[in-house]
Amino acid sequence: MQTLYLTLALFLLLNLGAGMWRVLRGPSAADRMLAAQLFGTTAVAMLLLLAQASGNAALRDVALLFALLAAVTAVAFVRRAWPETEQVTDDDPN
Amino acid sequence: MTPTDYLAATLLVAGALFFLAGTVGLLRFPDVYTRLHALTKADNVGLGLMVTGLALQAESWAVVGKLLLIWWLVLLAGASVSYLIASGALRRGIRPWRR
Amino acid sequence: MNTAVPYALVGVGLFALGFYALIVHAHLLRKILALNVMGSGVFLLLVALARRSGVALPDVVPQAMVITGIVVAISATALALTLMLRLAAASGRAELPDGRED
Amino acid sequence: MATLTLLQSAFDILLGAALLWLAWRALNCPDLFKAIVLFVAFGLLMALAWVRLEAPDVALAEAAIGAGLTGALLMAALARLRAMTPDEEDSAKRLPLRWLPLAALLLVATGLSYVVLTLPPEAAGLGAEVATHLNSSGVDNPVTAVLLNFRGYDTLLEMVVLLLALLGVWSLGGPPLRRKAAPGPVLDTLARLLAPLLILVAAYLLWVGGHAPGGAFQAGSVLAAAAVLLLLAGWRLPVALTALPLRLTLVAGPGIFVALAVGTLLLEGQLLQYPPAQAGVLILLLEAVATLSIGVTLAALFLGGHPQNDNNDQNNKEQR
Repeated sequence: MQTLYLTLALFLLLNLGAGMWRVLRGPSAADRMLAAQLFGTTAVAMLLLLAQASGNAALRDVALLFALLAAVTAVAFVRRAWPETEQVTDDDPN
Repeated sequence: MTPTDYLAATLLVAGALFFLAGTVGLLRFPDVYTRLHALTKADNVGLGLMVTGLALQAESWAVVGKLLLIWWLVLLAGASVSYLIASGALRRGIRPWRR
Repeated sequence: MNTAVPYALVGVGLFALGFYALIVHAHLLRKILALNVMGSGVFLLLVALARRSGVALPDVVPQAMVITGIVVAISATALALTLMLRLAAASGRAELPDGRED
Repeated sequence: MATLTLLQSAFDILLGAALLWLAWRALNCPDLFKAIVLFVAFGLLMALAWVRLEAPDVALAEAAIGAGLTGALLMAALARLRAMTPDEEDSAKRLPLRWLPLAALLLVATGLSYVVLTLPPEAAGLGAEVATHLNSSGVDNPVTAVLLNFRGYDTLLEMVVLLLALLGVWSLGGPPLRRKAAPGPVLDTLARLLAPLLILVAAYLLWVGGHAPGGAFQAGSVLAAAAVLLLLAGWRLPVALTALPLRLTLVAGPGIFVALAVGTLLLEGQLLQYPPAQAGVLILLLEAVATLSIGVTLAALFLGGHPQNDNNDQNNKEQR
């Protein structure tokens, strides 16, 4: 089971790395914020896996904090930093 | 490995696959609304499956409770934030994608 | 070679990256981010070096210092951001005068 | 076992590379908002690094501050900056001798790395000392013991630093940015649900800090996050509380620390040397008051200007 936990944690870290591309690419500020939100959820899952793998219960508290605070940055973005006029046109060639 | 272990392992792997689906959606979907849809749904289900798998292995009910609380919090934050982002994007005139 | 050494090297790398950005970027918000990255590098180095022996009794004094440091870093960041905003309000630019344009 | 070690090394190396890459991009991409988002992600990964270094206390502090407060602080500052200077993009002026600092820093990094790699494998730390005296400290968590007992003066001065930073912000800051837009039902509900939970978790961290990872700093940061969330959702302190009660809360932390320091100096003959029998109770009391002060100070730092300027003309909430 140890191996599985760590493999999955590694897999999620790779996942997170792939999500980084969206932060860099955008195109809109909302996209970047969204990807950061993904990081929070993924980090929670990773911490829970690591907690089970290492038997260190305190890591669940770290995951709890992530889950609680994930919203704060996003709310700060929506309420403060999001410009009223988004200059970027959201056209993705994909 | 007991049957419970196998079940837990299956749930964990399934959860990880949902995370993968969420990331693929984030990278490949055409606009902010579809990406929101991919991320919030897939990741929250993925985390739910992982939490269930880990809860099967948990050493006490307190741990199960904490795991469920964490999942509930992520659901709450994810749902609220995706609503806020989507309505904000609409208000700013980002048009939803049409084929 | 154990877990701690790679993180200590990452700490060194972060410090250097932050320092470089602190020098070359003119925008003050970027400088504040750079200072924070430098700080994170130092914190990482401190804790990783204290842990490198990997014995049963890790040294917790650096950990305690780093916790203090994290809280001090955010309060310093808040003060620096306010100074930046004040400067921007006074001069219209969030950059330090560099003497070349006068 | 070999697979496990390999997996762990792979995780560490990937995490380290991601940290360096995120820092590089955050510091060098032209768009400031992108830089902030990348920096928030960087803080998130830093918390994972602390976990891997088996420093869960630090991971908790980083999770509360790096993942929550720093991002909110930077976003609010960027918004105010944009309101003042429309062309906020970082022009990244070409320095004539750009390669010179690069070369110098490469040299420094190489030298430091060499030192790190050639250090003797055994760290000459204070781990054993802490373990020996842990029994007489009044708590079971060594990090809390160091922060509030063995090196309590660090924490005392740290509280003073927080207060000084806030005084600086208050004396500099103009009136804070005010959003007239109503928070809307979703944000309002979220804040109403999350804020009590955050306060509850802060209390839990404060209590758990005595015997497991947690403590006043982490609890204070979570408390501040609760306040920041409420501020973002449009709540404001009632005017009656912004004058004396707020100031008293702000100085309560450093105040009780100084009182205890003087008291122990007079009674025990040494600064912050608690009598072992009462140490546990004293530390808990100290931590509780410090948590409150840290939380309120950090929240006030987020708000920027003095709250009295902000709501001279308002009641409990922003106009809806």
